[in-house]
Amino acid sequence: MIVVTCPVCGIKGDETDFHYGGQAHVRRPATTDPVNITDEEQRDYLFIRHNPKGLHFERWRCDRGCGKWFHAARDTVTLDFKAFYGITELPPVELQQQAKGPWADYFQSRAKAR
Amino acid sequence: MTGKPYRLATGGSRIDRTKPITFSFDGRMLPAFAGDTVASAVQASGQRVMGRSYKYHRPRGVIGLGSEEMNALIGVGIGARHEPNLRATQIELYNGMTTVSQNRWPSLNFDIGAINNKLSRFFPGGFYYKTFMWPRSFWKHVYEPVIRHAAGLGKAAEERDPDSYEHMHIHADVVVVGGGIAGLTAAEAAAAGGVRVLLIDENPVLGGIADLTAGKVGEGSVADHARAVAERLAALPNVQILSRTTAVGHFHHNYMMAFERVADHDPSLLANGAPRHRLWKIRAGHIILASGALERPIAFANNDRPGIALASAVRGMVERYGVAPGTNGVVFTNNDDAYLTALALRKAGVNVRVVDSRARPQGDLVKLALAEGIEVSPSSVISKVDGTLNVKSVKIAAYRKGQGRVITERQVDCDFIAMSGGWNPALHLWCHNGGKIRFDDGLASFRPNTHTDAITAVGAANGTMSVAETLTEAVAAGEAAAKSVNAKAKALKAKMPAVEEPSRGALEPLWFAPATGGYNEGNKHFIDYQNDVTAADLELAQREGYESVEHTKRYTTFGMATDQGKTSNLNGLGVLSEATGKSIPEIGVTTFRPPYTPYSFGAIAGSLTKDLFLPVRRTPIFQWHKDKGAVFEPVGQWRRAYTYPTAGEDKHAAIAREILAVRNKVGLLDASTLGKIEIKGPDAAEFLDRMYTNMFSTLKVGKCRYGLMMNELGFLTDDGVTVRLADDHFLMHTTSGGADRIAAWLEEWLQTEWTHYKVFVTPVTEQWAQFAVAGPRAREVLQKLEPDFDMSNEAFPHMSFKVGRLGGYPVRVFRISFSGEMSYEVATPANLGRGLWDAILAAGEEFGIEAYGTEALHVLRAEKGYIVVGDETDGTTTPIDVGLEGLVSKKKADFIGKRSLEQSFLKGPNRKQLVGLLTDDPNEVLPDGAYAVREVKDKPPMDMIGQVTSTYMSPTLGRSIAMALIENGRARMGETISFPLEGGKVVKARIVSPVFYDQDGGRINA
Amino acid sequence: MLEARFETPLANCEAATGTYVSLREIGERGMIDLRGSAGDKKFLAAAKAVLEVDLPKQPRTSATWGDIRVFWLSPDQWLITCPRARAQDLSEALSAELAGVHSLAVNVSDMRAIIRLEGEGVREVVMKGTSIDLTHGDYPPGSVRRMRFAEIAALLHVVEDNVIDIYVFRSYAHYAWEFLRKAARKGSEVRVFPKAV
Amino acid sequence: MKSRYSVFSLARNAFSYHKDWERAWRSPSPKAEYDAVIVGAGGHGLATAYYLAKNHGMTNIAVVEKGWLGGGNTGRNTTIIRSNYLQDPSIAIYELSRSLYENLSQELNYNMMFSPRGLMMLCQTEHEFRAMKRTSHANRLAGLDCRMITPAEVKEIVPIVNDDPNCRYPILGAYYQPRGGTGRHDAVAWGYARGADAMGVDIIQNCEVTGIRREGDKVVGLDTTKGFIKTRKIGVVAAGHVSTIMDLAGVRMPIESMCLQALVSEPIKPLIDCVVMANTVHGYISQSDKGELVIGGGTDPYNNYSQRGSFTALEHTVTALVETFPVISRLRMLRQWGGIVDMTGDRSPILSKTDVQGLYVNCGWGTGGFKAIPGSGWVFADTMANDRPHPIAEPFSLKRFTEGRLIDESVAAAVAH
Ligand SMILES: Cc1cc2nc3c(=O)[nH]c(=O)nc-3n(C[C@H](O)[C@H](O)[C@H](O)COP(=O)(O)OP(=O)(O)OC[C@H]3O[C@@H](n4cnc5c(N)ncnc54)[C@H](O)[C@@H]3O)c2cc1C
Ligand SMILES: NC(=O)c1ccc[n+]([C@@H]2O[C@H](COP(=O)([O-])OP(=O)(O)OC[C@H]3O[C@@H](n4cnc5c(N)ncnc54)[C@H](O)[C@@H]3O)[C@@H](O)[C@H]2O)c1
Ligand SMILES: Cc1cc2nc3c(=O)[nH]c(=O)nc-3n(C[C@H](O)[C@H](O)[C@H](O)COP(=O)(O)O)c2cc1C
Ligand SMILES: [Zn+2]
Repeated sequence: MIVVTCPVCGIKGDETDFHYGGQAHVRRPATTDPVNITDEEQRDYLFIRHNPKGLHFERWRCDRGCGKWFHAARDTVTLDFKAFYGITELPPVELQQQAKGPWADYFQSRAKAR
Repeated sequence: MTGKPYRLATGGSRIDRTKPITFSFDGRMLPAFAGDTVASAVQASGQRVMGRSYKYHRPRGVIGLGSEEMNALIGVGIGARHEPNLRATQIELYNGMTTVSQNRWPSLNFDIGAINNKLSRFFPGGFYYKTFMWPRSFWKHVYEPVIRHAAGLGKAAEERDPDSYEHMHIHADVVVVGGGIAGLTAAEAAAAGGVRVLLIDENPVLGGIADLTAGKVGEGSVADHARAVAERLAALPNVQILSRTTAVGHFHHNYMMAFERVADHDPSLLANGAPRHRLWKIRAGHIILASGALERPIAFANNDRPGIALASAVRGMVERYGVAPGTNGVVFTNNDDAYLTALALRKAGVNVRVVDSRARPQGDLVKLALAEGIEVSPSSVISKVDGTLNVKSVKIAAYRKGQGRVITERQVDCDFIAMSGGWNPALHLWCHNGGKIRFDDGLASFRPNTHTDAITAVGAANGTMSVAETLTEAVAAGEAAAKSVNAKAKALKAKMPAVEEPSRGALEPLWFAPATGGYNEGNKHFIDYQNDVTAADLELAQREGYESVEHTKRYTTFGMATDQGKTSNLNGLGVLSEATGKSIPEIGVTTFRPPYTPYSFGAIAGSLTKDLFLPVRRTPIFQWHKDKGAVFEPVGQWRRAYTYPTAGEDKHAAIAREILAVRNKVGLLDASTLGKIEIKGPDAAEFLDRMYTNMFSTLKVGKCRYGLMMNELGFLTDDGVTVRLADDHFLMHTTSGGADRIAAWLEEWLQTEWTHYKVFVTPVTEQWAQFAVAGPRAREVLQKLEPDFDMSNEAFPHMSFKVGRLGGYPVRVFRISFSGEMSYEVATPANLGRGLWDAILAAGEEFGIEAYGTEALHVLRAEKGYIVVGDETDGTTTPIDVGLEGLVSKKKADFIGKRSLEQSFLKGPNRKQLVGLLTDDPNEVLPDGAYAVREVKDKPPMDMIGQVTSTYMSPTLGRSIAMALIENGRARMGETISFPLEGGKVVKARIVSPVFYDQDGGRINA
Repeated sequence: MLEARFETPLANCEAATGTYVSLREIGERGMIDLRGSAGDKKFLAAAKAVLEVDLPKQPRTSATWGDIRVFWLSPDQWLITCPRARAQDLSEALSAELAGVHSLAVNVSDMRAIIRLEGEGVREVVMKGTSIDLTHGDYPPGSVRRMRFAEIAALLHVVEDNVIDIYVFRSYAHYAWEFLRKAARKGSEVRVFPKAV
Repeated sequence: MKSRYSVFSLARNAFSYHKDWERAWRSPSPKAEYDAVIVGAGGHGLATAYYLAKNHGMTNIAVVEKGWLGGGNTGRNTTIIRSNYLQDPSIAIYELSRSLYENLSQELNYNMMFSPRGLMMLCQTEHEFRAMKRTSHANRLAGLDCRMITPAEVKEIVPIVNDDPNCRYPILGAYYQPRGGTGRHDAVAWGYARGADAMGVDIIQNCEVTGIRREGDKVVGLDTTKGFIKTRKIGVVAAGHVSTIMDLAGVRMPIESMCLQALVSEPIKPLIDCVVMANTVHGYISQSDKGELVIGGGTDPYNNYSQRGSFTALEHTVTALVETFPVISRLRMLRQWGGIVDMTGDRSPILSKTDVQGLYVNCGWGTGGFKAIPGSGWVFADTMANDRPHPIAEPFSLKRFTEGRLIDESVAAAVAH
């Protein structure tokens, strides 16, 4: 039973007061470009997941509290949370830099896009 | 010694000799004193054998002092209250307790299964992997049943447990596990810092083994000191003490489970309302592990005979319970601690000698023993034990480290043995959540190293075996823990009492005491007593290539018994180390897993059983349904009325009656479970266009529209009618099971994807009681209830709604229909629901109104070809599959699931499509879920082309009807297909439109 | 005229006898669910105009004015409690006052059941069903919090030190009631740091 | 060939105090090059190696394992074996497996205690009852020996079941596979390891894969903690760790790793002689030959590589089982543990070639792949040997996620394991 902190209402509680929402920062292609999505893009969106052993970025909902979604950075081995941040935000820069593998690629491409 | 063979005349700090009690053991009534355990009282009675081992059925007696006991497993209680496999050393006796020994037949002292022991040579570790394979069928029919019967220890209770259990949450700044001097001291130091301290100990009395520890603290004994600290703690407002409570597991984020035996020692508490067990769910700021150390046995030949116990346990028997282990004993040791036992025995008047494997034992305690005239044989081991049900004599042999077999032996008569191979810190909780450990050569054992959680170990649990060092270390740990949770915590200013304790000579590891004859030839050196794993078995596993310690464990089952190798694991590693030449750390330990000691499933379930097992949701009409004798059906967490049989009526007749009432007169359905969600905001309409497959922005205010929802995979997940209350305000209905899921779904999209939409979503399911009034007389019934709105078909057509009143009842009325009849869904605030329900029934009486249940509803809708999400769909079904292509917008650029419908398989040929079926024989009702085949064959396999999704006898049509998903079904109208059923029968049915009744919808619009 | 008949969610429950804290249903309270943005000044002003009290902006707090009490539920959601008779008018007044402001006020007076626990040890009774620490100063009178309670969702309101109201969805009322009856049963008393103040 | 195990060899060895038994498998150092390398010595990896050698004559192969063979999920599962799935592709592979299990002890000369004691899936809601009826029709026509049974029959087979018609989820019936059951998990790994080793397969333990080398779109070898190994065929069969390995090759997977928990009770005398799955309330139970109740529960909801689960998942399972089998309330939990399971988007496995030439993947068995070990090894070996999907493997290819050709048993029949 891990302890989650909601960055919106500040409650700190057992995981059962929250709802896990899977990988963070998955973009829904149809929202921006409903017409030109390839089957592969749709597959990536629906199924392909970052699944790192170590630092991971994910979504949670303050299910039994304020009801708001938020982001978290968590180590999938120790299960320690490294940060909680807003649902429309990117993780703190130092965590982006610590990210490995596909996550590192992702944050780099986001940085480049900006 | 008193008249009872083994009870000493004096002594026994735990027992109250003024309170004699009796209990039964294997049917015999035995005397005891209040404060005795089953172990002490049975031993006092002169009975040594207390159980039989797992595989060889060897007789076994008590070995340990507390929760480490692995041999003396006892069943307690009778009938529904029987509990197997309890450790005799932990069972606190009360007057009248019933106890039984286990795993023996016909009796403890004479057990047929012991033949296995004679044959043990044929049963080495892992032998079953090599045999029992021929003939093939024998495994299932002969070998396995025999093995199963022989295996297992005690028996389960015979009936449902009558006792109750509960959970309790607690948060503490500092949690101290263990109430020995280490834990007590650490708790006091932490408490001085003003933080909340929770102290947990599994025993009924605090102090750990202070009473069995040599030395003086201040003016008194170690035990006196422990008692004084315990008393001070008990008075502190920021300290809570849980005794009889075992910390069973340590989990992520300093979560700890502790298992409290509230009433096991006193069943009268149960009658007064106490739970039998309570599970504490603890969230700790910092944990101090002061769980002490566990003494380890020594592997010598036949080291499992009844009458052989750990030295500390023997000491405990004498000092705590005034029970002598025998009259003439041998203490076998490789360390100084066991000399305390020799001294205690001598003091109690028991004859004793010491066999020490070390060449030059020389600590203070050794000197004291010698001074007391106790014979000490250095450089010696026990090489053999004679006696089966009892120890009769031992052979003592000269020993040099590393020696493989002994040469000279001398026989010495004795009737018990106290052994000590050293002490292992109790690392279990340290390791449960990944704490690292390191090997300590001085201890010849592992001790805590690093941990990523806020946890520290102190005292014997940390490998600190001196009292003085324990106290210093405990104070420091307590202060640091308090500081870590509260930077302003003050330090304990009390002066450290002076400690005097005997100096200790070094321990020399002894993993295997040699015997005559070659290593492993016939002698049994038990490592894991309960699972009968010997040193030879471990060595065999290595030789056969099961090299990893994890393989050895699994191949031999070493460490897998109910004690989880508490006392034996390290000895096993020692033996493996000697067999392989690898060091113990190189071999490594097996994984420590919760629980520390087994705890009841009842405690894990807590209070959430019986009526509290998974909540039942009730509608405002629930009591009426119940009073009416409804048959209920679980729908999600709801209980819905399935049908209402009257006296003498079976379910089918009741359902048919209800259906016909709706078709011909009027029916009333409790539809309160339907999900209801208010959606409001300037972007509400656009948002709904994203959520539904069909268009909602075009819906007119005051109108209703049926909508479909898919998930992103393109599969149907929900449907329902949404009404437009105002331009920017909608009320959505969902399926009963979908209400919470859909509300969360809408929120999720709003918060995570379309964050710029201004839309609020408020679920209001429970605000409303909602009923369908359906049937040709529906309007007349409502008309009688004094509506303040125009009920006429023109003013209130199908798919529109009204807000108003029925008499004194505020209502929202939706003219929608799931039955195909003229139908009004009437919603009123839930607390008025029952009143309105009764009023409608009263008003409808003259029209023949009947309440109908969910089954009638399902038949009614099937007659009309309406789908039920979950019946016609199964999570792999698209709207197009079920013939609702018309509700999948072509105009909208995007909505949830749209893109996935383009994937080749979803668009592909040969998808299963929804059709109606009419069996050739109108009285034949196709079974639910029956499959149609392309071609009927004599025997399977047959190629399947689709399955029945709903099937009923339609009272309206007087014949059976069914809906089915059939490959290319819509192109096959008129075709007859075959359903081969069980037993060779084949039912033929014609594919038709799924709308069986009132195709033009005239009745709805009437 | 057809008169409306009123029945509370726990009308058919078994009485709570033999418990060490008292349990009873509060049936006559009105409730309004109010949505709007805490950052929207117009919204706040309109709400205040009707309720005569500022919406609380601190998580887990409540604000009181006369017989109206407002619970913070989320940055854009509040629960207003009031005498049941006033609920419909108040919610209509709110909707009217909030016209043109992005908001949603719904009368939800029937949606929840309220169970009042009273007596020495109420916090611990509740802690048999929730992992929240109610004993350590974080939950002074006036605190509110939504939580998972036993197997269900609930809202907790600390009214006074030894008085707690638990709000649960109506359909779960019997479940919550039965859970509490069992948790508060005499003989099962349990305290957390009982000597602490 | 190794000397055979039998009651006679056991007796013979008894007289020499069991000092002459041969090793069950060798402990070789890696060669410089193999014709194929399997990553992961779990049941699936070892079975793949065994069938590559036996059915396809490929004996210059290795299995590399980061820990001890069989120490992954194969060594920590609740050992349920059944084949009564709903959909054709699932039935095909699970029934192939189940039927191979029937003779596996004899074939491998290693007793894996396949015990077809029967398996029942309780129906505790109308909806579940209907779903099971549907499955029973589909299975019958596919040729499986399964049937629906009544509550009375359930009670007869498992007398301790809660038959109170007024309980929260009364039993409406069950779906019964008489030849479903359990097997000894470790023995499956060990038997395949011994069999493969006997044919010359190198099983290299304590050897972790740390890199996959590619030349263009072809694999050429792998880096391990025991050095570089050259090979042109790599089969990744690493269950919960598959993503981490495929990432090394630049192939992204539709997998999330979660912790699934199990537990055992203390051993007791025979109490339940059948495997029972209660899907509505989420609990699975059987009794092992040693007498413990073996209980499987749910996964924690979040990605997890810790091999330790939360208490919550376990609590729910135990509560459900106490309610379903009330007499277990006074029995006690002996040990709990977790395994890292590989969950795909449709909860069905992946047996597939990849876009990288010579790189094959077998994973995604999630919570239910123990029962599939023989069949999976069989068809995956065939796929690797012939560089094209075996017909039974074909529907389980990675392509299905692009085409939408999902094989979703859980949404269709609401059953895991
Ligand atoms: C608690 C639990 C209960 C279950 N119950 C059942 C059940 O009742 N019935 C059923 O059919 N299934 C069940 N399963 C599922 C089943 O156990 C698995 O699907 C199956 O064992 C998977 O086998 P595998 O060979 O694919 O994986 P594993 O046995 O996990 O083997 C994978 C191997 O790959 C190794 N590896 C990983 N990374 C590397 C690397 N970098 N280099 C080298 N080696 C590596 C691992 O160490 C591991 O040994 C259960 C699973 C769990 C966890
Ligand atoms: N060989 C030796 O010399 C030797 C060995 C052991 C102890 N000692 C002496 O005893 C002192 C040790 O005192 P200590 O306080 O460290 O140990 P202790 O054994 O006195 O106390 C530990 C207590 O923790 C309890 N406990 C263990 N695990 C528990 C769990 N999971 N849940 C609840 N309770 C649990 C035990 O039952 C015991 O009461 C040492 O300083 C030493 O002087 C010496
Ligand atoms: C079917 C099965 C039965 C088991 N029975 C026992 C048992 O009787 N005693 C025991 O200690 N562990 C038992 N275990 C658990 C193992 O000891 C071990 O916890 C599990 O295989 C996971 O490995 P790990 O704990 O080393 O990570 C059993 C495991 C399985 C899969
Ligand atoms: Zn929150």
